[in-house]
Amino acid sequence: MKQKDLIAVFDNDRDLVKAIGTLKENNIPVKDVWTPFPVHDVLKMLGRESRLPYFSVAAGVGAVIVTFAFLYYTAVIDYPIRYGGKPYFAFPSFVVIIFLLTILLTFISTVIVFQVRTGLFPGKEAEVPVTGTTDDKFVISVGSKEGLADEIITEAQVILSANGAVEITEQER
Amino acid sequence: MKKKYWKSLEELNGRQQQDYVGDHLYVNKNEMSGLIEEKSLNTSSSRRDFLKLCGFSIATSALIAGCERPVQKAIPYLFKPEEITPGKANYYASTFFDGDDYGSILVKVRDGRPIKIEGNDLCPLSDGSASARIQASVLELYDSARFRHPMEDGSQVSWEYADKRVIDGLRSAAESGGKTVLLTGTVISPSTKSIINKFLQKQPGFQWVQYDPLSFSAVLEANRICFNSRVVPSYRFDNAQLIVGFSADFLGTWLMPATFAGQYAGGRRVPAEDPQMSRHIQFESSMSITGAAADERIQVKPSQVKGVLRYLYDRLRGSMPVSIPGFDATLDRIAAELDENRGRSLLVCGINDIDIQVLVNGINYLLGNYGPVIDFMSRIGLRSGDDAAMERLIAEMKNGEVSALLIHNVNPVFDHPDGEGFGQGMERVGVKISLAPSKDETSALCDFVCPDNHYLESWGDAIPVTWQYSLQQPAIRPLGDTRQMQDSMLKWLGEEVDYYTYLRNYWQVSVFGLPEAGKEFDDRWNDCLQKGVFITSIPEGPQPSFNETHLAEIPSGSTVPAGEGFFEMEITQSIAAGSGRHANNPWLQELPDPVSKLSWDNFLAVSPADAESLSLATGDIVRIDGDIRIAVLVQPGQAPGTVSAAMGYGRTIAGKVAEGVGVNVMPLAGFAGGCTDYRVNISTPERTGEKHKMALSQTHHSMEGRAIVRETTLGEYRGNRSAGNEMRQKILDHMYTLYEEVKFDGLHWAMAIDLNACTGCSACVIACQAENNIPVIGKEEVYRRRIMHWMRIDRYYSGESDNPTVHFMPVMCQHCDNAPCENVCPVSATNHSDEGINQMAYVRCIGTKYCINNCPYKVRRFNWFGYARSDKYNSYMNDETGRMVLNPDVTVRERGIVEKCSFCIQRIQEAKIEAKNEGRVLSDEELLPACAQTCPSKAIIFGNIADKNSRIYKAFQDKRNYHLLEELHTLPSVGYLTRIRNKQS
Amino acid sequence: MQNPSELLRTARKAILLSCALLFLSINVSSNENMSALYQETEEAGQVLGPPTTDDIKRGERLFRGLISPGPDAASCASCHNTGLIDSFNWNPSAHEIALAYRDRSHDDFYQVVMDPVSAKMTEVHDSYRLSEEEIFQIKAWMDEFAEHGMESRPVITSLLLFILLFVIFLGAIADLVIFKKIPYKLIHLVVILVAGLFMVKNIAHEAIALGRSQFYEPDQPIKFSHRVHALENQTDCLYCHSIAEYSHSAGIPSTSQCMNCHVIVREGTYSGRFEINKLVEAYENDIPVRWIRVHNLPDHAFFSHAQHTGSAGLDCSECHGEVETMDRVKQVSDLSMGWCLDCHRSTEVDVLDNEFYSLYMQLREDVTSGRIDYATARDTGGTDCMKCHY
Amino acid sequence: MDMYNTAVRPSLVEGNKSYRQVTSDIAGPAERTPARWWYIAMTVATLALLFGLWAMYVTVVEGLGTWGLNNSVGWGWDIINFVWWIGIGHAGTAFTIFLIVFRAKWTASISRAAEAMTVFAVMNAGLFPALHLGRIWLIFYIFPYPNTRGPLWVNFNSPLFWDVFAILTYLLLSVTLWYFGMVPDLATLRDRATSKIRKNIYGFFSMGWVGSVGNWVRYEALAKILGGLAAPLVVSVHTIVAIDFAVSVIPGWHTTILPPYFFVGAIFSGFAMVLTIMILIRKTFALTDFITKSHLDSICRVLLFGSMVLGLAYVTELFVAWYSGSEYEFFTFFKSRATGNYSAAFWIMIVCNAIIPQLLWSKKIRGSLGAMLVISIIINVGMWFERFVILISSLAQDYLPSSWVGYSPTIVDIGIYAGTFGIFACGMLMFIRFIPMIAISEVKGLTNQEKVNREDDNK
Repeated sequence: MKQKDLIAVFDNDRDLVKAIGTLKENNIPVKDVWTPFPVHDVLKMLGRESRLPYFSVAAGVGAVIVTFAFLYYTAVIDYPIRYGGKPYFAFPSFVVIIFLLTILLTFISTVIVFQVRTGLFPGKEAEVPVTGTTDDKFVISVGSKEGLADEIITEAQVILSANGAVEITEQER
Repeated sequence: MKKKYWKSLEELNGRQQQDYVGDHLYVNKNEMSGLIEEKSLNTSSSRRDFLKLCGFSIATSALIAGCERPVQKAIPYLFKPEEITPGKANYYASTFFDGDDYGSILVKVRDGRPIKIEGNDLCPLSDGSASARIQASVLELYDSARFRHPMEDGSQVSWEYADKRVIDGLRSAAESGGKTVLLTGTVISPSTKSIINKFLQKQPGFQWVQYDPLSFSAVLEANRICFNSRVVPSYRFDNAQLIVGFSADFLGTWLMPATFAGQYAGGRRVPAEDPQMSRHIQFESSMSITGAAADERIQVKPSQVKGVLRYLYDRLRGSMPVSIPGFDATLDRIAAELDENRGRSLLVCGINDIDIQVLVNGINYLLGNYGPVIDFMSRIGLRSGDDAAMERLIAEMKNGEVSALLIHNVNPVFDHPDGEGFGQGMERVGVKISLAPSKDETSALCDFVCPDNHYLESWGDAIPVTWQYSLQQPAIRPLGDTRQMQDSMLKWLGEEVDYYTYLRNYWQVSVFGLPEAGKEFDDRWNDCLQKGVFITSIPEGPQPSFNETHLAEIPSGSTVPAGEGFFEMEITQSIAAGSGRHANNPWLQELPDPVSKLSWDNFLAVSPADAESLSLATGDIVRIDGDIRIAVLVQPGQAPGTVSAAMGYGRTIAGKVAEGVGVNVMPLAGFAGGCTDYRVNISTPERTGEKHKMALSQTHHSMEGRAIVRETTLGEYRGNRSAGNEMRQKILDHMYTLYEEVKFDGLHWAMAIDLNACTGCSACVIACQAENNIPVIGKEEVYRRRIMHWMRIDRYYSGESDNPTVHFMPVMCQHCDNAPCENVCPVSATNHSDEGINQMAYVRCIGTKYCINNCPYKVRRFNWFGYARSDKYNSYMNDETGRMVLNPDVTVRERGIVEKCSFCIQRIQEAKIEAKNEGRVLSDEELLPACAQTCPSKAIIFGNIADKNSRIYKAFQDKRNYHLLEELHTLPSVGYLTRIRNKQS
Repeated sequence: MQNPSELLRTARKAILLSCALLFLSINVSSNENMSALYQETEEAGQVLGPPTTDDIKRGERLFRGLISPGPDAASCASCHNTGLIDSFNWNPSAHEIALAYRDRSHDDFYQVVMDPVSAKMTEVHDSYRLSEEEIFQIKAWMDEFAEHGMESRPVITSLLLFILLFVIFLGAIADLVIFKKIPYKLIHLVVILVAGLFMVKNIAHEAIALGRSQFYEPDQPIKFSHRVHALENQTDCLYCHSIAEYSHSAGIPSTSQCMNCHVIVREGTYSGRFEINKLVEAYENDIPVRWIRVHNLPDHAFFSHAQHTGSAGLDCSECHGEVETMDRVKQVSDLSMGWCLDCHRSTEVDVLDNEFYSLYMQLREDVTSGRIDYATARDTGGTDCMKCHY
Repeated sequence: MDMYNTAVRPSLVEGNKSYRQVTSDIAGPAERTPARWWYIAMTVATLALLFGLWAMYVTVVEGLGTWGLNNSVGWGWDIINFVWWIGIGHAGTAFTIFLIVFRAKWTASISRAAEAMTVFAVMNAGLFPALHLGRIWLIFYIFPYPNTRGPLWVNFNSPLFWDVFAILTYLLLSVTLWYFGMVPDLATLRDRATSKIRKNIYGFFSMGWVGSVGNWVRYEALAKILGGLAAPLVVSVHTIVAIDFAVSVIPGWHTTILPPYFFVGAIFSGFAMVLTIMILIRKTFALTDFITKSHLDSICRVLLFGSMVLGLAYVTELFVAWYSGSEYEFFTFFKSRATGNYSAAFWIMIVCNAIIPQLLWSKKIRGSLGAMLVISIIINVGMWFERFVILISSLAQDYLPSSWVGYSPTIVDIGIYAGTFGIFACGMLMFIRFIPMIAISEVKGLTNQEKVNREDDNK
């Protein structure tokens, strides 16, 4: 087993999609794919799905509860003040703030979780196998944790070049 | 709070001196007030600035040496005077008399500084009230235009030197055989009169002339002719069922307006059980607040008055009157009404014309009003000036017959019609000595100025009416090196006593009639000092008989001059300015005239019809006779063919506030028949094409059909107690609420304003300003509609524009229980207290102005600039001495925050603390906001509405009561009682 | 805008002062004051000539105890501090003495040092063996010291620290984004976090403390000790602060009131005559004593002592702490609005017995029926803005 | 897939470009030294900004008295401009929502610039509520933070408090949307950068983006969530601004129609501003292939719709004022606005907002850049007057005629308004200078789509 990945560069997404399709048919593991724009077929093929929305919902529910509790504590329990003949617990007024603060807290926490999960933060170095993935290069890396057998690598090379890869390199890990 | 009537400061004189360290002419504030609790005077400004800056650049300044705070020093008294408790106010009874107005007053002294004037409720003439001018007089104590020391030709001299020179001057005047003339305003002080008499005896060729810029010569003269008694009788407006006024603004400016307003309101208050009220008809050419209050206002030209009076006289006498075109039917009706009210009617006339006053006397005599309504037994001491004597004096001066002239309390160069002539005459006078307390046009022409004290620094006495003596005591030591006039006179007489001793002796002998000074005298004297007044029995006796000879000679018929191209002009007085002697008082300058709503100016009132034909608009500058350029204000109610302008403006030497404000119209006035004539004919005003900025605080005059001021007639009210106020029930029936209305336990403050009693006199506005440290912002800012008064008098016109009905409505914060302003303040700076007050925490306010927008009554005021500190504004607050008038119990608001009426919360808290500490119920009577306290007509009722026995609760139950803009469901705590006019329908 | 300029002025003053000090220490004889002093001493008929630089130097050494003033005798400076100190010192500071004796003759000074009147001073000064010349030298130094004032300690302001941290903070960010000289991002992160947190903490802390002065304990112009008066001599608070019961203000007693007792009491237990002499002097010369206010409520808060000592029945110590144990009065409470409100929310108000509350019918019923245990100030409007702000 | 290429809609990106061409076309302006007109424009904008800074300095140092406000009119140009700017801001977010939530692909090439516009407009808008405070140095009182004052919180009933949070949330969310939308493109610029400093700066802000599957998956999810949150927010923001007026008691403000009417007005004015800017960008940068006539046509159709809704709202307001029977409402709408002191402003509003945009029915006008530019500017003038009418006419003449006043702005008012234009212009100029003004990755996705479609057609 060689600890190396196969890096293939394509210059359009159709070839990329076809190549991935063929690789998958041949049970060759695709480690990662880099594209200049989201190619939805690729995402679908690789079966990657984000759980971010679930987190957002949970955060939203939490924000509603926290905001309401805060409002109730400050306006009714801690320092009740009478405004314009309204009762201390003036629920209609609370609704607006709960709405706004829910959005605020939800989106901030979602962004933070996004950054933590993707590991994207300002100042992070970009780690790309091949430059140009943000321009017009579509890149596949074939490989797995344990490494790939030589014959699989050869097979992958064949598939990749057959599907229009413009450049194939091996990369030691 | 219960007022404490303090004994005098008399014993203080010796001791207090030591509190005033140093030889400052103006006492160092720190020493003077023993500033243990100095709230808003001095330390506040630096401290607030400091906090603001820290807040503003918090990151940096917080770190600078841990944001070092300024060290505050507390300087206790070296010797604490027993009377002064730091942090607590004392009240001293005293007397106000400036030559024009009289008032028995209480002086509120806090930490040794007089800070407010209130009416003395023990005086029947004041009954606790004080007019706007009296309220404002406290500010003049701290006026920086006051003389601080004696002067010779404008440079400082010592008293010893001045005394010596004056005595020499008087001696040489006597030796030269020329006259020595003492020119004063009316003197009502018996002790001063006795000093003057001594002068008369001692100085050969001595002559005393009393001169009134607001002359009553014609009344005095007419009474001499008719009754052989040259006095002003007292008037009882409360005894009159029918009052007919002829150009007499007796609620605003005529004789004793505050007293008359109280009497008048007494007759105008309508009891619900038995609806009765007096009826008031006013004939006038220019619109006054008296005309506004009248049930019927009839426009006459000044020249028509004589004919109208003659018509009435003839009609009442049963002889055939000479017809006055356009008036006959009305006059017949009024004559019939007068006939019905014999013995309980009153005619008064403000025109300074002997014939007219004789006619008025004749009618009153015919109607039998002398006795019940007009009383010659109790005489009013005010306005005893003699126009003819003044005229003679000018002639004598011009002839060089006068060798010495002493001038006290008058400013004829400014306010006499022939002021210029008087000035020229002065040039020929040997020695001219002014006793003016502050600079004016006349003192500027004098050789010596021996400045008088402010009245709050002086001793004195007065007999305003025959049966009332009143004492005046100092509430503070003289701020400058000044000496009161009587002391100067005594000195020049060569008397050894000071005036205080003289006064005591005088009272002992002449007032109390005691042979010697002893315990009895001391007790009575102290009692008098505490009460401020000493009331003898009201004299009774027969009224003098009437002499008809002169009256018979007065020709009948109208005396309207024929011809075109001229206007009849009347020189009037404004409530704020009066004769102009208080012109350097910024409170008064900024007080909007209740009718025109103009501050900081006088104007030429032109009727709408004339304005249209001459194509004049408000703000146009016109040229009138005497090359006077004056701004026009189109005044609904001004009789067509007439114009009017107020005197007292256009001071040239008076101080920074007054100079350049308005135009002096007195040079237009004439002299006719032995009296100053305030009526003149002028040629048609000529447009100059220039515009003048008019500092109006109200520019829309119609109620637009909205039920703002509700009115009904007496007849309708008799049939239906909610007449005029029917919509209230409808509104109440339609009220739905999402939230239950809040119930207030214990205290719920509320106010009711009886629109029937309110005359629009604006005393409340100044009282509020004095109590609550309201800034003066100057003409430009008022012009920009930013006037700061917490209380304003709204004025609306209804009916036809030529002679409209005028409605006054005092509006201040309504303290709504469902206040729109409270809801919208994001930072909780304004919210509702447990006592039903719409409270405003200035410190918390960040100035979003949202509350201002959302207030339907627009009673909130914003500090657009730092009025209290910037030199740009003509405010007393940025004047070193002017600041001393500030009430330490009220925060001075800084720039950028909102303020408004607080129901005088500082008074409420003070009264509550006192009641709590004494463990008793807070009674309805002991607590009044400044406005209610001073209201001459007692139109403002204040109290605790949670207490079912309170007066305010009863007022709110009255069917006349309504709330402003009630349909908005703001639930105001201020109610208004529907106005009732006694109209004949 | 005021503050930075003030800071600048202070800094400039400090620099000028230190320059002047340096200059003076080099060349004292050129000082005009010195020649004035020379004349004075000469007039007093002293054999001793004008002080030389050496005299002054020796005077200082004597004062500071570098030259022993006598066997077993403590140095002057051990009792009379020459610098600003935080703690309370009964003895007058060197500067105070210097000012007091600047205009007085050498003989007076000799008299007071070597033959003091007050008991406490006699006890300490007894062991001094100082020649007349040495006293002259000490006075010479003190006269000079009077001009300069107390030695100030070096002030490390948090401002400098703040600026330094801010610069580091900016530098870290700049390097992280632009220059990338430091390879390890962890360093950036730690620096930014630590500096940032410190700055935020500092700002927040200072902002909260703004306008507050808890634990403020200034030196007063006269070392008046509440411990001596209120505890040891059992004087009632209201004897001096007599208006506290019926005025907003508690009142600082007038000088004449102090003299009620001090007309007789002329020597203090701890302070000797020095402090009481200040009072007497102020009294005789009609100069009010400029006390330093310790408890400063902001101007926008209105507080009535009458209300709190009256119907509320509070004891002075509930707000002012145990003043009777303080030699120098210290502000114990922070006097924040929260502090006021805490009390207003919890303190019982006697609504049943005080007739004032008879109008509060609902509240009275609540208390009598047991719906609430007791009424608090909050129930009678004690948390309303207008209770204190108007 | 056909939905992108229907008969009515021409292709979204023209010119049959390769990916590299797309990249260099769009990234080009951010990499080149700007043209002379850019410097001129920047100078003008900076001058306006300086004028604004002077006016702000005067306001803060001397006081709000330097504005034209008075005892009755507590809000003037400040809040007019606030509402105006925040209305303009709405378009950017609306475009993003169309793109992300409704998957309206045609907005892809516009949304970036529109979002930038949003950010600068909302920043400008936020400036006014801060500046209109009497004591701006105490602005922190508005936040409910624990304090030593009791603690004293804030008034949660106040619409102004809601407003603060609405604007703050909106500003944060739109900046986040804009920035995160930019990240892949910043990475593109980073990878194309030649100088080290440029590379480092773009590198810092591109957050190490590489375009891997993990990146894209979560990125798309985040975009959907943010877009989803922005959708109700954008509706609520102008609703709350409207509530500022609607919950008050002032006639002309106190109407329930205000929130929807304000929201539509906001979208309307925002789209008009987008139209103005797109026409200018298209012209100056020759981006005709990306911002096609069909884009502009679509915006015009939205404007037409908005104009009609607004016209309806105006009529409804008048109707309700009459039908309610409230004399105050009647006065405000008929005697103050339609015929009285403020009739000029009222009719400008009607003509600019409800009548002139009807010209867009004409296909010819929708095809003329000049005509569209003029109309789009007229609309924003009209929208400014709409706010003027609402604010001033209601405040200057409300319940008690005694407090009726006039209102006119001062040089300081004008200066601040000019200053916000300066900020906006500077911001937009910096934006087109340093940031790709069209979302490159989105457009690449579209070109790809186009190619697929074309090839499918060819088969």
